[in-house]
This record gives sequence, structure tokens and C-alpha cells, in this order.
Amino acid sequence: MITTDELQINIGPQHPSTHGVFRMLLTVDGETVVHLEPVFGYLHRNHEQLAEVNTYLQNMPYTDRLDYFNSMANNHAYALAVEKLAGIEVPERAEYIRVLMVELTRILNHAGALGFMINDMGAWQTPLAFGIREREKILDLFELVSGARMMCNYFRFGGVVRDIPDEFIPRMKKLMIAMPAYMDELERLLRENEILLARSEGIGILPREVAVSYGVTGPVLRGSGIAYDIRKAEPYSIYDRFDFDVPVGSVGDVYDRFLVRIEEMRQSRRILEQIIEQLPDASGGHINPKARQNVRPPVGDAYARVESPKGELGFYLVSDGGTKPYRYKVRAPSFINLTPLGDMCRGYKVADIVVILGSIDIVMGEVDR
Amino acid sequence: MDLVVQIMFGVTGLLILGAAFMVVSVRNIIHAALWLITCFFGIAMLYLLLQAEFLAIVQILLYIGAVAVLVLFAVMLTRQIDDPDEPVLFQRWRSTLLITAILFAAVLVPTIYNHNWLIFADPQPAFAGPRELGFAFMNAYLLPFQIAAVLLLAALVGAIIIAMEDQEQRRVRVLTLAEEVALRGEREPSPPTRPANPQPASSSSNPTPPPAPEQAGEGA
Amino acid sequence: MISAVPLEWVLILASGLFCVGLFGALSRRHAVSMLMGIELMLNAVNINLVAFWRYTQPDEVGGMIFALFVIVVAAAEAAVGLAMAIAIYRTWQTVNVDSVDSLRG
Amino acid sequence: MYDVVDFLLNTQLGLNSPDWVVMLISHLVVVGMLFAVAPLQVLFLTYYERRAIARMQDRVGPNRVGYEGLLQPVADGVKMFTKEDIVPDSADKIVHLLAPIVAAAPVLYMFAVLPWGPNMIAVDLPTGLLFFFAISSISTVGLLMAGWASNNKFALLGAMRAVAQVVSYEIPALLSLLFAVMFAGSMSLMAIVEAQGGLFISTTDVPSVPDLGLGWFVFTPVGFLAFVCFFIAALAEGERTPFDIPEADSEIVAGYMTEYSGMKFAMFYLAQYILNFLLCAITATIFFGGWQGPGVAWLVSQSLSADNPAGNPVYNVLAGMLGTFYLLAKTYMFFFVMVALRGAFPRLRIDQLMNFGWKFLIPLTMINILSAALWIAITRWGTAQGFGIIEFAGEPGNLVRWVIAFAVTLVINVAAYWFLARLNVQDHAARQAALTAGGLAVSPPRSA
Repeated sequence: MITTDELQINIGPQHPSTHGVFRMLLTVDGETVVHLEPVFGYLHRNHEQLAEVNTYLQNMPYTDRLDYFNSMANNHAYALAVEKLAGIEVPERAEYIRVLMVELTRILNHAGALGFMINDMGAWQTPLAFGIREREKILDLFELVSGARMMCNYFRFGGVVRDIPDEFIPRMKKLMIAMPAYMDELERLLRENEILLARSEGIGILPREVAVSYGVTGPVLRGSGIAYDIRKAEPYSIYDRFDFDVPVGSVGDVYDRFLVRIEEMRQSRRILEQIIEQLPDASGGHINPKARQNVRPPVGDAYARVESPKGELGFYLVSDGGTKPYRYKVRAPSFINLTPLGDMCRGYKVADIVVILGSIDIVMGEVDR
Repeated sequence: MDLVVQIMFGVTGLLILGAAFMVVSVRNIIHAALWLITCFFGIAMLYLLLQAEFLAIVQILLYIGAVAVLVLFAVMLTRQIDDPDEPVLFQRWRSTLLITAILFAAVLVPTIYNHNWLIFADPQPAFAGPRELGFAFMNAYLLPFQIAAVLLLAALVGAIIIAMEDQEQRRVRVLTLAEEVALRGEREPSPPTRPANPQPASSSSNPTPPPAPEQAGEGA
Repeated sequence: MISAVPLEWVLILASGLFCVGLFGALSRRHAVSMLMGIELMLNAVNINLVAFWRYTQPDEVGGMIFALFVIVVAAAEAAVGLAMAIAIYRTWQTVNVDSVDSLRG
Repeated sequence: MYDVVDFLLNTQLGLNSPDWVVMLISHLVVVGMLFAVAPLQVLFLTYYERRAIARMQDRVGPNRVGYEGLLQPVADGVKMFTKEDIVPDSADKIVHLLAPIVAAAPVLYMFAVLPWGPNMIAVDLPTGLLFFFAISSISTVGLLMAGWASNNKFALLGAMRAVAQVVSYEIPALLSLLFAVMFAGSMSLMAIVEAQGGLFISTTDVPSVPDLGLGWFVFTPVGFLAFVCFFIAALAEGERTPFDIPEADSEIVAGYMTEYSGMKFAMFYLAQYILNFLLCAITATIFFGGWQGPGVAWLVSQSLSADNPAGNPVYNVLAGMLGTFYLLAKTYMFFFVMVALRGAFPRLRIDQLMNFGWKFLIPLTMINILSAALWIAITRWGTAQGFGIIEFAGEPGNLVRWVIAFAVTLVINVAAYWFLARLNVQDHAARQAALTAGGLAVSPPRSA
């Protein structure tokens, strides 16, 4: 009603809700965002260049640090790329274990992402504690198999570094019995809370055409109504053996991204159930014994992509026949998903941008690399 | 006891006049507004000395809580706080000062001293609490009370109309992405109601054509 | 109070406040500053009203009522005045009343 | 308090002190109690809030300093005192220094009119309720000063939000409290509490009801609706979740407090917690009978006073203690509600907050004033005011009138709530439909 001066505000690089060192250069008119420019690169640590002076196996722990929430998924994509480049077979049991780990990762990532996002909306840590609680249980399982909770470094070319221990499957079954109740609880929290609805419905709409033109992937794209999932579109590993659905939203707002994430957790649980049924016994081995870890792939290039919890994660490798990759490139979903942020936030209020940012679910380790 | 009251009156008066003087003389307009609040506070103290409790509270509630905050707000909105090159006062401020000084010293003070005020020799203790005021408002002063209400309403409407811009001049609202896309007509309207659940696209049906796989997507 | 402080003292205080307010209203260039000067003058009037009520007619509420009406008018005046200051600022990008002397709307 | 001091000094010790000495001593005792209680309250409130929220989040909370962490607030206080006081280089130093004082001082004044027990009040102002809110509006100035003087955009935005929110929620808060003034016929908080004796039915409406100190205003439809409205407005005034928008940590860091550290920050913190405590206390006082409760009235009747010179001063003390206990119990209950809300809910957006206040709360409180007037007319007025029709003879007459008033106001309030809620839901639904339809009525794109 009253024309006010436009004001420029820096949100970040040090700010409670930028999920890392990230800056949003904001032009506001009153409380309305006129322009938003995402500025990143503060966390750049030379990941891709570093990879070119390391051997292939030495790079495996580095991929953990990309998206530190989902080290298993990163490992998977990188292992797939190297296996494609060097032509390494993976035993049946190893494939199952890999998919099992990756789907567990998806559940823990979505639980954490939802918790953090509601935290950004201003809830004082209780929803975050909800998310973290479930994540902790899954991290316990990861600790059981790999010895580490976050930086698992569990995958190897041609399999996984060691077989799952005996008590793993019973503990996982116990966890999975509790899971539906947890997911229902989370969904009720989202669907029935008036304030959460008011803060998420109609906020940060990303129309489907725009989403496609930006190359957005993952739950953000599916929230905009496009059923694109690499596990379906270009099944890798053994995903063609499982029966699961791809949830999509209709409007493309924050609320749809909520619901898509919750439904994806349910579908992941469905996959986990099928894995437990079909898991081959240990006789097949957890790693291809012929696969050399000090791999020396033939000259050529390979691109492998997986559906990481945040979207399409791809590794592009060029080999010159040596022990180190000649070129190493990461297609990081957080980075690509972050590019439409400026457009998505325009016209909304200052309070909404942190929610929109939270709903994109970025990890700055992956954005800046 | 008299001396105490006189000292209190003196301190209050000095506070009022000093703050008022700062209001008209400081350069920074925010500081002027803060001095104005101090002045209002002093006046509330004076009302307490004059045993007008209710008025003192209303003074604080309305002048400090509403008018002064409104002034501060308006100053912050206009944001032209400090322009060191521009003088604070008009060119002719000296003549203005002279006029007001003459008004004070030659007109008001002699008048006040020369007039014979009809003061009761032995006035009873005053009490005009909310109950007495309420009766007065509802009986003797009912019409002025209602006129004041109408005045407030008119001021409210007037302020809104003045501060509101003309429809043509109004700055166009910042469009959100969805509105822009809808405006460009690139998107056929989606169903008006949101489905109860995100519909799982059946695994058998062919999915929407995927976006082109972006190898080395962001163009390093 | 009433025996210790004569009515004249209060009246002189009020008239001093009035003169300071008048000076502010006449000589400041900033529109909001002028408004503050006017508020000071209105307050001076209020002090007068309350003083007369207290010293001459403490058994009636008329003085208080008038003071309350003045407060109401002052509030209305502040709202409209500030709206005008904002309107001026929007049109001319300044609140200096010297440079706002054209009669074009 | 006056009676007890008078009894001790003049009757027991035989000092024959003049009246003003007794008055001064009795006031000083109350003031001293308040100054001892207020900071301790804040210390305990922070500890209580942290422990309660920790319990909601499967954590333990502070449990290291002292028994079960009870000394944690003291340790925090020491930390605050010894922290470096950082003033930004471009800040307006003096205003920056004054802002926390201006924000904190008025809040302490508000204790002056709060009744702690029968005859336990620092100053029984005839305009106590108005004083309470007038004083609290001064701290708004402190927030604006803090926001402006810090020369920080987050702080300025936070201050703007704070002022917009506090000023616009003062209206429903005051409007919803008006009913108590009408019911009790006074703005004195003591009188409002005293009007709430009885057993579910206030003795002011039906004098024959046994006085168990339970005739709280919240048991009437008018009082209940006002309570709900006031508590929501109090959440906004005290900047509590879900209305903690001015200091939204995930958006504007800490709002107007962003550039404050050390003692100045502690002052803001102190002001906020005292304000929260006082808002809870005023809720308890106006809607839940304050110090009223079973037993207080009996103790008061046994105690020493001007009307009852034969009373025992022990009963004065006992009545005071019981009343204070009731008040604090109620206050802590409301504070727990605040804490639970903070642990459960995200915050609203500033425009949603404003919409809620102006479009829902204010109309509702206005209708509530109408119901209050009807209540007064039905229960109190007689032939003199032109309400002879409902004047029933005899003692049950009052009860019948009370029942009629209850029914009428209940119908009005429920209808008002239903109507407004429906209006707002329709509004919301229309906007959502426009949103999902993609056919938004928008102004043409901005020409460069």
C-alpha cells in the first residue's frame, strides 16, 4: 500500500538456515522478495581437480564428503561409473546389499530433510528431533556394516567392502516394523497442522515446464508433477526387479515436495521388504574376487548416474589408461536444483525463502564441491 | 513538603522544556523523535503531579505507545535521515526564533502574571477516575464523544486514502514464477483441487519423457 | 501541589513548551519535524487544560474531558499528517517542505 | 499488608507510628518481595522452559550445574555478565545503549499493579488494567530503538516486524479484556479478582452462590471467548511461538537483538521473559480468578482487617501465601502452554499474522464486547434501566437471569465464531483454488 524503498539484504554466508556457507543476495520491497541471487562457492575445496591426482580407489572416500548425508548413494554412483569404465561385474548379493544401503539412505535423507525444513519454518527443533531420531536408527545400522556412521566408504569396485553381519537383517526387520507408524506420524504432522499448511501450500511453486528447462531432478521435479525417476527411466543396478511407484505432486509447491518425500520413504520401505525376501545367501560373495581395487581402466569415458535422494547424481570419468582418472566430473543434484531458487523465491515473502530453500533440500558440500 | 513538590515540579519542567528544545534542535530526526518521547513522558509526570492519573496513563498509552511509535515508523519508512549538507532549519529561522521569544516574553508571561485567576482558596482533593469520566462521557459529553469517534474514523479513512497510491501509479506487484508462467499461457490450467494423495504413477505406464540427461550438466 | 506550586508556574511552563513547539513547527524543514512541533504545541494546550481543571474546578471533570478530546484530535492529526508526509515523500522523493512548493497535485 | 504492619507496629509493639509510616513500610515490604521474586522467576522460567522442551524432544536438557541443573540459569547469567559487550562500529552508540533499558524498564513497572494475594498488591491503581498495557507499550519504543541503532538490516526488519505485530495485537488484547472491566465495574485488577468469587457462577452475578473462589470469568461464554482471543494476542505480544516472527532465528537471525551481546542482550532476554510471565499472570488474574481459589475467602474472613479487628494476623499471612500459590500455579500452567506451543509449532508468516489479527481476532473481540454488554444488561439491570421484563422476584430470580444470559451469550458467541471462521475458510479456499487453477488475477507485468 505504501511504497517503500527497496532494500538489499545479504542472507548468509553465515546464517542459521542456509544449510552451510551459502549466501542469498536479496532485494526486498518491504517483506516481498523482488530479486534473489544465490551466491555459492564459499565451500569450494577443489574436489574434481583433487580426484585427478588420486587413484580411483582413493577417490571413493572423497565422494562420501560430497553429500555427507548420503555417502552410500554417492559411493554407489561412483562405483557404477568406475565399473562401467573398467567393465567390472558385480555379484548378485553385492547388488542387493548396495540397493539395500541406498534405499536406507533415501529414508534417512528424507526424514532429515523434512525435519530441517520444518525447523526452518520456525518450529523449535522438535520436528527436527523427529527426523533425527529415525536417522539415528539407520545410522546405527550403517555403523554395524561399515564401522562409520556418516562417511561410510562402504562400496568397492565390484561389490562392497565386507559382507553384512548376521545381526544386521534381524535388526533391520525390527526397524522396518516401526517404520510405517513413524511415516504416518510424520505425514499426520504435515497434513493436519494448520500452520504448516499455511506456510507450505502455494509457496515456492515451480511449474513443470520451468522445472524441466532448469534440469531440476529428484523430489523437486517430481513435486512439480513429472514422474521422472532414473530408477524407472533408466534402471541401473537391479532396480528393474523391484516393484515400486514414483509419487508425483500436482502443483509443485513446498507442500507437494513434502508429500512426495514422505511417499518416497514408503516406496523405499517397499523396496527394502522385497530385498529382504529376495536377498541371496552369502555363497555368492559380497565382492567380485576378480575385481582389482587398484583399477587401471582402458582408455575411454563413462557416465553413470543414480537416483540419489536429492536427484540425479552422475559421475563422468575419462580414463587415459592410467591409475588415476584423466577427467572427473560430478553432476551434483543439489547444485542443479539450486539454480531455480532465485526464480522460485521471487514474489514471496522473506520468511518463505528459507522454507523454499529447505524444500529443495541442498547440501553445500555437494553444491560447492 | 512544599519544597519537595516544588523540586519535583522543577525537575519535571526542566525535563519537558529541555526535551522539547532538543526536539526542535537536533539534526538527526530519529533522535528528535526519541526526545519527543522523553518530552511526552515528562508531560505524563506533570499530569501525575497535577493528580490527573487517568490522563497520565492515557498520555503514555496514546502519545508514546501510538503517536510517537507512528512517527518513528514514518521516519524509518521515508529513510531520509541524515543529509549532512542540507540545513535542518529554514533560512529565516533567526527571525522565527525572535518572534517566538517575543511571544513568550512579552505576551504570554505578562498576561499570565497580570490576570487574576479565579482559584479556590481551599480546593478539595481532586479525583476524576475512570468511573467519573465514564459517566461524563455517557451523559453530559455524549455528543462530543460521538463526534470524536466520527473524527477518528474519518482520520483513519483519510490517512489510508492519502497514503494509498493511485491505482495507475501503483507499483506493479512482483509476480511469482507460477503467475508468470500462467500469464504467458504456457501452462494449461491444472485441476483446481489437490488430490488427497500424490498419485503414484503406475510403474507399468510409460513415464513422462524424461528431460535430456545432462552429462556434465552445469557446463563447467 | 496546589499550595506549593502556583498556577502561574504551570502556565509559564506550558507557554514555554508552546513557544518551543511553535518555533519547531515554523522553522524545521523536515515534514515530520514540523509535525513533532505541532504535537508539542498540542501538549502545551493540554497542560493548560489540566492545570485549569486542577486549580479552578477540581470537582468537575470538564478539563479532563477536554484534554482527552485534544488527545483524540492529536492522534487523528498525527495519522493524517504522517500519511501526508509519506505521500509527499513518494511523489517528490523528499520530505523537505521547502522543495515541495509547487501546486501540481 | 497494611493491616498486618499496623497490627505488628502499633498493637503488638505499641509504637504508635503515624499512618504514613505504616503505609510506607507495607508498600516497601511488597516492593521488596517483588524485586526478590521477579529475577528469580526469570531464572526459573528459562530453566523450566529448557527442561520441558528437552523432554518433548527426547532429550534431558540442562542437568549438570547444581542439582538437576537448577543452577544452569545462574551460570548463564554469569556468562552474560562477563561476556564482551560488542557495539558495531557504525551503530548509534547512545541509542544502542539505551534501547535495552527502554525495553526492560517498563516491563518491571508492570509488576506494580499485579495482585499476588488478598490485599497483596504494590499499588492498587483504579486504572490498573489500563496502566498495565500503557506501560507495556513503551517497550515497543525500545525495540524500534534497538532495530534502528544497530544499523543492521536484519535488526531493522525485526524491529519493524516487532512493532507492527505488537501494535496491531494490542488492539484485540485490550478489546478482549474490556469485558472484565464491564463485569467487575472497575479497572482495578484487585477489584476484578475480587469479583470472581463463587462456585462456577460469580458472586457478583448471583450473590447467594457459596464463595469457594471459583467464580472465574472463564466459566462464562463471554469470558471463555475473550480468554481464547486474549491468550492468542498475548502470544503475539510476548513474541512467543507461533508468533515469534520479530526474532525468527531462521529468517532474520535474531531480529532487533542481532547486534547485541553480553549484558545488553541479557536485558532483552530478561524483558521478554518477565513480559511472558506477566502476560500469563494477567491471563490467570483476569480469566482464572488470580489468587482466588478454595479456602482463600475463608482465610480472609478469619484474618485481621479494619472490618474485623478481632481477626488473627496469622490468617492474613496464610491467606496471602495460599493466594500467591494459586496465582503462581495458574501462571505456570499458562507458561507451560506457551512452552508446549513453542515445542510443537512452526511460526506463521507476518502477513498471515496480520490477516489473522485484523480479519478474525478483532471482529471476534468486538462481538464479544456486545455479548458482554448483553450479559450485564440481563443479569444486572432492572426496571430503572428499562429491563423490567426480566426482573424476577426472589432469590432464584438471579439464577434464572444468569441462565438466560448464559444461553444468549453462548448463542451469539458460537454464531460469531462460526461465521467468522467460515468467512476466513472461504477466503482461504478461494485463494487456493485460484492458485491451483493457474488462472490468477494478477496485475500486468512490470514495465522496466
